[in-house]
Amino acid sequence: MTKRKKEPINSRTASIIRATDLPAATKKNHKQLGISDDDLGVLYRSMYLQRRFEERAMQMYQKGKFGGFLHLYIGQEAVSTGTAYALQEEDDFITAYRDHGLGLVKGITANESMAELFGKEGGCSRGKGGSMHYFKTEKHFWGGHAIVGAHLPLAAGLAFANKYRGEDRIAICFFGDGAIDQGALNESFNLAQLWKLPVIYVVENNGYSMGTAVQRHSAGRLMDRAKAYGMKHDEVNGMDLFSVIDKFSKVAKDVRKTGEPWFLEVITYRYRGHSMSDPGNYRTKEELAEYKRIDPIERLKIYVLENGHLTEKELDAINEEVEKEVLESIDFAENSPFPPEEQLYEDVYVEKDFPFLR
Amino acid sequence: MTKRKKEPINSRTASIIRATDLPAATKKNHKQLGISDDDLGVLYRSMYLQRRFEERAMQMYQKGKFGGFLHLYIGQEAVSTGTAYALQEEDDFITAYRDHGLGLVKGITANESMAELFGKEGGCSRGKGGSMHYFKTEKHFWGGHAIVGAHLPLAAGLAFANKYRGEDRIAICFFGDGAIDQGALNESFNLAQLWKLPVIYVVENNGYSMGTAVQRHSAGRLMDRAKAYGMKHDEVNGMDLFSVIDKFSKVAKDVRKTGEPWFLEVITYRYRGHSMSDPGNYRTKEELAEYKRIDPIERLKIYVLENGHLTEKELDAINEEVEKEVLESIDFAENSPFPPEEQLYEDVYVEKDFPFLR
Amino acid sequence: MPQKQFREVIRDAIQEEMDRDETVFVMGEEVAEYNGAYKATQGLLDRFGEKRVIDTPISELGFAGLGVGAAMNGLRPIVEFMTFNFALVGVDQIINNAAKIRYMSGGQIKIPIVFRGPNGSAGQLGATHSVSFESMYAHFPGLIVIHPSEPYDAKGLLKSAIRNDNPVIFLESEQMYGMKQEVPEEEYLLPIGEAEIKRKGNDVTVVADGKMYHVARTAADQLAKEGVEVELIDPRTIKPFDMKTVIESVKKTNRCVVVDESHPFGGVAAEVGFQIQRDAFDYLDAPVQRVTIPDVPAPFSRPLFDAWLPNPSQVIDAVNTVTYRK
Amino acid sequence: MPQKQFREVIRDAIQEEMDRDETVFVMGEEVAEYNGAYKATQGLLDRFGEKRVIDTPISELGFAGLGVGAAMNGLRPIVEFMTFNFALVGVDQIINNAAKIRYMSGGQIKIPIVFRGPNGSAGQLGATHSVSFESMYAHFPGLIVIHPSEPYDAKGLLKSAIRNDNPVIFLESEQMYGMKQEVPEEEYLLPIGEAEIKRKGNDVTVVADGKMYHVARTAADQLAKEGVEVELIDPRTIKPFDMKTVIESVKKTNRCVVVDESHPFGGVAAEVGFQIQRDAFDYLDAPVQRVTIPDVPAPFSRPLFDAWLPNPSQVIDAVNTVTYRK
Ligand SMILES: Cc1ncc(C[n+]2csc(CCOP(=O)(O)OP(=O)(O)O)c2C)c(N)n1
Ligand SMILES: Cc1ncc(C[n+]2csc(CCOP(=O)(O)OP(=O)(O)O)c2C)c(N)n1
Ligand SMILES: [Mg+2]
Ligand SMILES: [Mg+2]
Repeated sequence: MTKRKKEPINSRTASIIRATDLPAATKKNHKQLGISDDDLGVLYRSMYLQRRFEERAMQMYQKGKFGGFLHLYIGQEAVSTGTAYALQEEDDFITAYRDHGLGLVKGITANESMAELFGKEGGCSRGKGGSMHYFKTEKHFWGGHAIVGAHLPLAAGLAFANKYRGEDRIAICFFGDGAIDQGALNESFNLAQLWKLPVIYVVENNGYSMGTAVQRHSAGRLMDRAKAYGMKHDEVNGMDLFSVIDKFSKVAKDVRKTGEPWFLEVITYRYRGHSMSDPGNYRTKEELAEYKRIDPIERLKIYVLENGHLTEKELDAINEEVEKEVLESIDFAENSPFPPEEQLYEDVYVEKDFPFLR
Repeated sequence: MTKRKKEPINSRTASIIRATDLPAATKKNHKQLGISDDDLGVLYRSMYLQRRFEERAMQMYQKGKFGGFLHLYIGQEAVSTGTAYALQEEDDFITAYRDHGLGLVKGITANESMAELFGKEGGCSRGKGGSMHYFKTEKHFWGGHAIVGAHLPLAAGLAFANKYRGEDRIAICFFGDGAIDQGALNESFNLAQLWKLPVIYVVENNGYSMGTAVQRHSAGRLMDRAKAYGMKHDEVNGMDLFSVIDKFSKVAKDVRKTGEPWFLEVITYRYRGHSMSDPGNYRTKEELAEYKRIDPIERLKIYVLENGHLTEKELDAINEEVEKEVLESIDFAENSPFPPEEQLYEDVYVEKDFPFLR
Repeated sequence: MPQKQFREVIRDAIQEEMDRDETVFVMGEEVAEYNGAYKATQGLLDRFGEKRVIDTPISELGFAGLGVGAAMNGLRPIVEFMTFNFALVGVDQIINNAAKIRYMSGGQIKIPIVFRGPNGSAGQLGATHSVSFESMYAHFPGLIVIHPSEPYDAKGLLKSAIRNDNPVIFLESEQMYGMKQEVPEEEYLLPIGEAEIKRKGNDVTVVADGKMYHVARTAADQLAKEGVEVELIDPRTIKPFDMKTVIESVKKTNRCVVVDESHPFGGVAAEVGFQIQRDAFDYLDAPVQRVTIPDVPAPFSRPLFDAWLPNPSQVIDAVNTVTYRK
Repeated sequence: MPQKQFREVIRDAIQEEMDRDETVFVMGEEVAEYNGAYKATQGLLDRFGEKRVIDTPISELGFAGLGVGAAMNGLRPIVEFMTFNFALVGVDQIINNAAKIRYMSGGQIKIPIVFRGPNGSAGQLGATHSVSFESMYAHFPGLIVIHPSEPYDAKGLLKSAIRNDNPVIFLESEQMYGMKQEVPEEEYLLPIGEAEIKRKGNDVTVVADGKMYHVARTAADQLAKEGVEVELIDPRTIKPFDMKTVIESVKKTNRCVVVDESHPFGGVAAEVGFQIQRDAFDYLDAPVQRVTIPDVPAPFSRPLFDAWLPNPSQVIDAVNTVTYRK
């Protein structure tokens, strides 16, 4: 394990793990990881779709097309794409409010995503959840949760149900470094380890909880939280897609085999502010630039080009297709109707129109 | 660190750490620990007072002299006595609902204790708290808290205030093994370590959270919870007074010097049920007997007798004095008046009679 | 019909539903090996084994949330809180997750979970152990809140609660677990959301839930001797609250007293009183009165505690006030 | 007098009290380096340094409880919740510890702590981010609950809250932080527990707190054009609630509408309405009406959200009802 220097807590310009100091990337090439040549394009497309979707979403937000908070996942796409690739389609995913990326990889369409942002009926949560509350349970995407840490026990419950029924499905739960400090972590980890629940807990350590650098909010290394319970744990280079796929494939296999939980610290970075209103004064331009130099999408691009798996032209074609998909999603969202007012009273209870509600 | 065998979680007759398998007791004699000959009597008296006080309290409860829950500390007296001895009088103590022992060592008189059980005005909380809510803040005893785990953040706050004012006082927080699983632990430990708060967290691992053996409720070793934060930690033989004094003296010194928190796992045992209504079916007679063989009071008695520091007669005199003190406390409690009805409305707010209360 | 204790019918209801449906399971502190802190789950471990009757750590946030997640994913958990006072450390899972996830997902998810356990005071346990939470939970949309007063109701309603696809808060009372009532051997269910008029009367309507039903009943018996006939309504469900039955009664009696064990400010009694004045204003011959615990925490000391808990004479006083007898 | 934003007076009040008293400190998420998520603590770190202006982890339970412990031990913490929605994960520390420890200790301990931050909806943030908590906190004894609607009140009341020796819940509104009002340069304090009649009128009493005060004000202006003179009361403090001022007004106008942003069941509006019918029954010419958010979670979608939040026309409708204008 690499020892990292952390600046003292009271530093006003605390800097996080350096981009140059990430866990070593996997040395395996795509073949060794069981990734077909075709899949390279699929993976690239997946990451690029998330990126372009959010860039467009940002524009729409700035144009005033929708309200609420908008938290962008840009920079972290290797995590969503790599984990979805490494796990099975029917595995149960759950995450926090920075959920567009994972939503898209788990089968929420760009149309449904954009319409949700717009608060339209065609949205993945029928417009009732918004950016922070994407859901698509038929695809095993369980949300989109905006109370920091509060979905950690839910993940234990998803896993519990899978185990109870004797199913082979595993659950995977993503959360930010800020959630590490919530009591929910202690309670969920203890239950998961004590009852041997088939769940992978994943902290996406992007260096900051809003404006607070990780070493200003969490004592010790995040990964070490697992040591309290004797839980299996490791760290992952989250800027490198292959590293994510490599590690999560192994871990998912272990969880499926042993039924025991894991905790993974994925080191990653968000290129945008916490939300749209964040001026980002807490970090330096240099730090941002350093991380942009290891952009996960660029990295994959270089790999496929250098190794001749895809040509510039092929990549351009993918890009264009993605661009079209995203632009269409805006049209879709624009044209999708707002939910009618009676929707206000629906879905509070399972009964369609509980008499006492109005 | 001794490796202990734990039976599998699903064992219906799970047995806890064996009495024969406790952390090794200190090898130091009382002189080496800085305990004067006279203090040996004082320490014995302190432990015996707690024991007799609770035995009598139990009788009074069974006679119907008072209601509510009654959780006895019997068996754990070396922990209260040893820690109070090792720390300074003005250090801030806080504990859970099993609080008679710590209350007594921190300066709540037997009279005040018994009167509180009886719900009388002469009680340490003026009859408003009862057995689970002893308080005596002028003696730096901050309660008596009955929501499991909820006083852990309070302890961090006591320590925070001491540090804020630049005082030399440290805080010490006791809780049961059951509290380990509360979210409050993660939050408090992280804050204590992150902000370097002068606090000692102490889990009194008496093997059971109510009827649940520790290995059925907590994954891993309790002490390891500290590893998550890089917090200093150790284990202590809680059945041996000298071991408690030895360890806590060192730790208190370290906290006072460095300002950094500690987590100590004290292995101890309660001879009585969880509360008066507990039939105790979850443990064997043999286990109980094994622990009774290392009764902390008997152990000290043997030490002082064998080494000739106190004679049987001197001990008898102490015992008699204690017996008298306890019996008097019953008289005191009986004769103390119940609080008048207007007390119902007092102490809700600092204002004596907030007009809107009635 | 056999006489059954409150704790027995809770157990029977759970057992019957567990027999009927494999996806139902119970979890909570001491529910399995210890057979329940108040023996409401006695024998279930022996019958169903460790897979379905599960002792938890003291992790209310954790196991409440685990229950919600399991319910989202197809199971029907029954989560016991040793008392509802302890649920406060996990209440976010109830108010933000159980109650809202269905709504936020646009109806994709159902959360058939029952949170149950003792509610309200249980003798002299002090301020942290004595709160009656029906008002707090009823305040938040998305939850069903049931607060039965008698074994018969408790059994039928708990069975309905377990089969209900909404999150349900099912509030019992430590002090009533030993209370007996005749309960049929045959299976029966009771509808959620229906009050029952448990005593007919023309002079005054008294609405009283949970433990307070019995306090009101004692008062009604006493008042009957004095010639005042109380119409005693047990709402049984707090949310949805069957205001229709209450309003109809008030239209007949023109007077109402509400008795509830929670604190007064914004409590169930305030809500019911408010709705009565709003919807039956012209029928009221006197303002609605309430009897609740006072707006102070529970004291330990016996005489203070006795003064704190509502008693029949307070109900009689309130009836006297609305009937202008004093 | 200078015009000041709501967020500025919050900051000024804290700053003045911190200047005055060494034991006052602020802690919360992003309050220091980030200058506050909503900039209500802007500049405080620069002025007072890290010892007294403290960024916390996302540990509401932990730092709320740490604050209570520090208050027990002689400090006067101001604890900011980024919004009160997030306080639910730490609410046990408020309801069981801050509110009850003084009582359980027989008065040995005082807990001079202020919990403050945005409350209620803040636009389309969805169900978990939009609840107005004044009713929930007011339900539990031991807490003072303040819910100001304007900068002037906010400043004077926050200063009083910081000096008050009880635990105080001080509820602000994200949507009002930019709102301006003239505020004196000189120091002033306002008494906790006193309502203010902010508009005189004889036709109907409208009670409205927090953000809803402005909704009611708009309605009152409109109604005035239609010849209906509203007496508009801003309670400012929810607990203790100044019922005296309300009752006196109702005795004059004989009609009342209560507007509050929390959910209806057992909300502030129910409580105020209940007390009015109880204590001014013979003066009422119409039942008290309430306007609140509906009994459903907050939806995200814009039109649904707009329908969800109370608006002036609902207040006008309610006034029309109590004045029998429609
Ligand atoms: C319990 C709770 N407290 C505070 C917030 C406000 N909040 C939302 S996101 C956030 C920062 C979380 O950071 P992190 O967990 O690192 O996730 P990231 O934004 O980096 O993805 C905060 C403080 C919240 N939503 N829930
Ligand atoms: C949050 C909470 N949950 C449950 C309870 C009920 N309860 C009281 S004590 C106890 C067992 C605690 O055991 P432990 O912490 O080991 O302390 P010990 O009794 O052994 O001293 C339980 C479950 C409570 N008081 N608070
Ligand atoms: Mg982060
Ligand atoms: Mg224990």
